[in-house]
Amino acid sequence: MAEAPGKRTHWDFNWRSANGFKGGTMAFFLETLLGGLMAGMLYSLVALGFVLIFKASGVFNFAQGAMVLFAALAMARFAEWAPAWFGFESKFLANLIAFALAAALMFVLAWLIERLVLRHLVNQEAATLLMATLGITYFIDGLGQTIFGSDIYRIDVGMPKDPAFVLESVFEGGVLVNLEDVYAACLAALLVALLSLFFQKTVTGRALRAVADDHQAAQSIGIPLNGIWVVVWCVAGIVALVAGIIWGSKLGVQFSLTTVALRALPVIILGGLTSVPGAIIGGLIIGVGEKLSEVYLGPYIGGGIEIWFAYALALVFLLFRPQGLFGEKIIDRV
Amino acid sequence: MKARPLIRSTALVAAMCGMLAAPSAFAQPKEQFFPLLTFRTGPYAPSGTPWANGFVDYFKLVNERGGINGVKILWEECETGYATDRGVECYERLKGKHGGATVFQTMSTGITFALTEKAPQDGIPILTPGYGLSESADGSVFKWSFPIAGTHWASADTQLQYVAGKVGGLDKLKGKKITLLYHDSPYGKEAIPVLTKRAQMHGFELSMIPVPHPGLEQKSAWLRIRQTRPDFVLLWGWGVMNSTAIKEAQATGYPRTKMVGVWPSGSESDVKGIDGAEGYSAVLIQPGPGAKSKIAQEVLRVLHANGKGSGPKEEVGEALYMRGLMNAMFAVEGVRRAQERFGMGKVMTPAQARWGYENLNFDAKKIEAAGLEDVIRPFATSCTDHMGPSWARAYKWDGKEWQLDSDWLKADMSILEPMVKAAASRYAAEKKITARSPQDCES
Amino acid sequence: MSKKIGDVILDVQNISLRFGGVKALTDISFNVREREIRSIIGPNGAGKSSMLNCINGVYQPQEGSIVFRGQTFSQMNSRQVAEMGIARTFQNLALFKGMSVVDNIMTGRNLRIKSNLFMQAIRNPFGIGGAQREEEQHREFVEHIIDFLEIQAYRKTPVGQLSYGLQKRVDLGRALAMEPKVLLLDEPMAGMNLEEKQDMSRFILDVNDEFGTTVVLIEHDMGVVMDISDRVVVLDYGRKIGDGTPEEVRSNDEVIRAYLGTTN
Amino acid sequence: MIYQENGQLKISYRADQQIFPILQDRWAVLAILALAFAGIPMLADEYLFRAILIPFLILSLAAIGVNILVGYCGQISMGSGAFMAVGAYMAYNAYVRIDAMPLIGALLVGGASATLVGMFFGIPSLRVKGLYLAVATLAAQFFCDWAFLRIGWFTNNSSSGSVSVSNLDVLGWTVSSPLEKYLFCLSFVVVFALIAKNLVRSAIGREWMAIRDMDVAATVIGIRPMYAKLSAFAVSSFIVGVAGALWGFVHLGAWEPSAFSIDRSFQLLFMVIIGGMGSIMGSFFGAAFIVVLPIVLSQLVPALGALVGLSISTAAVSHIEAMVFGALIVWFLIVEPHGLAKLWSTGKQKLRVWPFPH
Repeated sequence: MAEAPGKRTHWDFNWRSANGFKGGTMAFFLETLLGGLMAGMLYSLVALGFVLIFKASGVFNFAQGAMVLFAALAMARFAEWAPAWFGFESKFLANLIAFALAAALMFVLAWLIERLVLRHLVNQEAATLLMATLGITYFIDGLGQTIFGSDIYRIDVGMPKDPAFVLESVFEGGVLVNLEDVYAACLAALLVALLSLFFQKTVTGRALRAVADDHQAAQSIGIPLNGIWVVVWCVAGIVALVAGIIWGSKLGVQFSLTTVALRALPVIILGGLTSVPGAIIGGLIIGVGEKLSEVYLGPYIGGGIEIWFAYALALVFLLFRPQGLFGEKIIDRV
Repeated sequence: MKARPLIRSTALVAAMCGMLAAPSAFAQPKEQFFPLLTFRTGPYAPSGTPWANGFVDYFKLVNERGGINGVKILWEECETGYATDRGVECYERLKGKHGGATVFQTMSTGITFALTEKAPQDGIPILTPGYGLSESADGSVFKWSFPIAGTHWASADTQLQYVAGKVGGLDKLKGKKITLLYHDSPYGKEAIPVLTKRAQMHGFELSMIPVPHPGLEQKSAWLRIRQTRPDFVLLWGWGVMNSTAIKEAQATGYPRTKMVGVWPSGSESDVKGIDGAEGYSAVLIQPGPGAKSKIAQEVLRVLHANGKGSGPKEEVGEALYMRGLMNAMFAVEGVRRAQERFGMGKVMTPAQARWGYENLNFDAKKIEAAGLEDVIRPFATSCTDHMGPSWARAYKWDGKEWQLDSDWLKADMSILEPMVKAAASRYAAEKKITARSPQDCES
Repeated sequence: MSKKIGDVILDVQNISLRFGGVKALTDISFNVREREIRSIIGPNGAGKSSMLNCINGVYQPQEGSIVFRGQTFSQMNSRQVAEMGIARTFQNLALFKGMSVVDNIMTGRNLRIKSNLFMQAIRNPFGIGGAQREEEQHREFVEHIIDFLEIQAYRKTPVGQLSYGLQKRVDLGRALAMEPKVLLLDEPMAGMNLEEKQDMSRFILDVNDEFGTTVVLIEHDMGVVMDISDRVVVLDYGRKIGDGTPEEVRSNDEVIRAYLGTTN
Repeated sequence: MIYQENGQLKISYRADQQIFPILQDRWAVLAILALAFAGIPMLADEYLFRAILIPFLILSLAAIGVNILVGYCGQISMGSGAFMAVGAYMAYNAYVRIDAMPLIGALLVGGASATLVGMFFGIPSLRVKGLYLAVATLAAQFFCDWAFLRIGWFTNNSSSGSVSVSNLDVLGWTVSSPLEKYLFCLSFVVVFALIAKNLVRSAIGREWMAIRDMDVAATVIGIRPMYAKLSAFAVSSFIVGVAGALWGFVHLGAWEPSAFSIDRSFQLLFMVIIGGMGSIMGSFFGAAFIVVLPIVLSQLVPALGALVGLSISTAAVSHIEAMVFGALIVWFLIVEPHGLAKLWSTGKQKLRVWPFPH
């Protein structure tokens, strides 16, 4: 059977005591909150991809979602093919090789995008750049599915699928924790931490920050802009790969994965296009906000509200702080 | 100037367009043309691909068997990506090709809606076996629409009968909590009227949770399910929404044995490779999966063994593959029936084929002749009833394949019929259509 | 000088402006009389443009008030300012670069256009609705400005393609199209060669002379300032350090110190 | 020497302020109109009408609307699909619920409703700019998607949430054949294109462009950003709303919210940028490009495959189509970021000075 007998007891117990066990609402609130935080962490990760590229090259990269799909497809399919190619059985090894290959592929993609697209669009208007990345989206979508197929593929990196129950001493039946989400959130947090280190401590990272602050000044002290762009797109590619693995493992890898990018957009208007902490905090706020709204508000107005609610939340926020959570205040100079 | 290369390539594109104008394939006499609106790409590709392959394989098989009384089948695919406007374009593109389309199968609820009115103007029947507009079962209003063998309403009804069977009868449903988790689209919403009516009749508590397209985001939905703790979850998903639902159910600890799907949420691609899918069941309008069926074996023997199969071998016999096969079969059998009246071995016009679809009488003998006796039950359509009896069976996923889990279930027409009549007459009033006269039935 | 300088038309009283912790202007007061040419000078970053921005309503000062023709405002609203007849040119070019010269100057007439959106929508050569007629009348006025500024040859050219000096003229033209009572000019001669400067000075003097327009001028070229100004205000680090006729200012110790950076 | 304005002396401002000041342009436009109203009806077949010309016309109209907002007023909107949806659904409600509501009346009600919704979602533009605004307009998209799915009133409580319209009737003229539908759409497009052109060359158009090019300077000369931006949202949404109503009523006949999904919004934005921001003419170019290109590609790729003896599966065709489409867009943005309209005017300019290159 799929669910272990012990787990089922939890469910049955919870179910039996559904009407009026003490602390039930509180426990459920905690579950919702946790769920929101976990989802939010993943939004942060995708938003981070947006912010990195925007900071370094002023490009609002709509292709981020397509990159997530492409990376996840590569990961899933290489893990499937690798054992046959190299003649081994180990799943771990297969995943490792797949990760390396997918990462390499993302590097190549980043390099090609810089070479073939960005380089030729320097100093264009924001809208033009945005459209270019939409063009890239179409291209990557088509390319990914041509190479890797358009079925649903699985990524199995050994994340636990069954839930756990905590705080059973406090609440009857405990609080359900989605272990896969916890792993995913930890992974995301780890990547975010690594990236912060990279930006703070390495030479490349410092160069990146210099470029983000002022393109011309950075160029004038000898930082090669084109090289930096490649690096940033590579980093965004890795972020996409990790996001793709997490999502792919949770939901399966399929064309629809491109839509995750849309889920991360409210995060960046909330957090500010240029702020890394903004992306992280914004992600958590949006994650929690949309889950709470859907669960507690949704049933009264028909449900399915979380997508626009996230945008509405970000919008209301924006009306009070047009520059986002951590964005810098803009003063018009004339 | 920068403009120059652009102008040059514009000229190139124009030249290529000119090339297109020449017919890309040429029609031969004595060929019955069946256009195919497929979706092998986009968010629903995992469902669309086996469906389309089954479809094409059946046509190939009929041609291998010598055609429809000697008339060979010609088909052409047009990719819609499950998008309505592309579907409309495909329809326009294909309807006049190769001497005219015999019948269209939309393969999408949205495209069905768009074509339900267009097709009659063009005099082309629309075949939607198992899906389509539920009210189009009323042939007296929908002259050109044929939801043969079942609609989503019939699906919902048989699904609920199966659930009732699990608790020991429809009367035992009283006081139970049932949650409908549905794809937020016309398809998913089709379940609501029937279930609402059944809920009133049997006194169970029905709650409905929509999942927005494409269906990846279900965390809140499952939190709500955890909150309300229903006895059963009816899954009306499509494409990637199904596997996501099953995964979320596992992550929430909801027993999969209490989740029941319908045919769009009961294919191999929804459950294969998911550890937690074991125990999930789905009520499938006939046919169900049938890897061991005679017809599947024939496909493997006649087509795949000779390298003529459309998809991978493993796909033959999967639920959606069989559905494609069967949909193609309906298309073919209508023409065969029409030939009985309008001339054996002749190419049927769409209007003649329409008569065929309206007067299908697929009895045990014919089923056996088609080699389908282990897959479907006899059925017949009529002037007023374009659906015929809707038979379904439940299948349970055992981790490797679908296992039969119920007897034949038949949609209860005493419940559906008044609903169909009411909806159809509302449609007729809106569109100012007068119901067909008995004479019209003879045409 | 033969022109008649009138009463105070614009009176700036104790204006202070801060951005966060940065003090851009501190307690600035000065007045402008009708028909005079009043210059504001000072080193870079002295707050000259900020001062104009306060008058224009682009910035909102935290303290102080501005009196225009007897009406007192603690904050200005750009629209209101424009309606009252204060026009403005910009230090860094602020033309509408996607539009032609004519259209740029026509925007200066926008406040006077009476046709509403619907009348403009049905604009037609047959005189129905009146939008076309109105458009022609304003076009005629704009053509006079174009003649005056001697830019006839460029009327249909997108302003982005013009030379810097010509763009400055278009900027002036746009302000003139508003038929202003007070014209605020923010470094109209910056970056120009001698010849262009002479032309621009001539335009400013002509405007002042012929239409009686009051001019408030920010300029770095001391020669020009001393030549054409009636009175001069000197700002330094957001404070006023001098005010008076060119001669008075020229001999003001504090001003000399600010400009030369030494004690004399 | 054919395309020259030599000798065409303008003696009045009226003559100089015509939409097409050059004589040859006026003739060309007349010729195009004649072709569209008389020539094409004789030449085109049903497929051309229904699959290409009608969608092209309706999407051109929508693109004009979007261009007013994005191209002329500089407010990037990714919610145009939503405004189309509002137009379609409200027109439907007006048509179905109000007895004796004339078709054109219903379409205009759709446009008017879209105006209100557009202005509401335009409010953030007063506070935020550029990409932030672009993302904010997505709120309109997702909210409308949701509202039309969830709120039964909009669909006249149709159980499936899909609505359909038939018996299109204008003062006794039944719009049913493809040709009639084409002419009906064409008339709408011509009228609205004229209105749009009038607006953008009048005072309001200058206000929009002023806000787009330099909003601070615009404020200083007395242009109220609120009025300019909201009026752009209003006019734009009205046109987009009418286009949406036409898309539902005339092109699809029956539709569901997914007909106006975010993909539609992106498509419209593509049309505007490929066609040329701030150009009414460009909207037509863009719409033609975006409507025709995928169809051509989907037929061209198999044909090319057949040439070299390959049979390409429909899935592969579709993927290749997406790739070529994406690549073409990127390539196009690189070669001519100002769009087809710019290319057009460059060509005209060359023709004007021909045979002397400078």
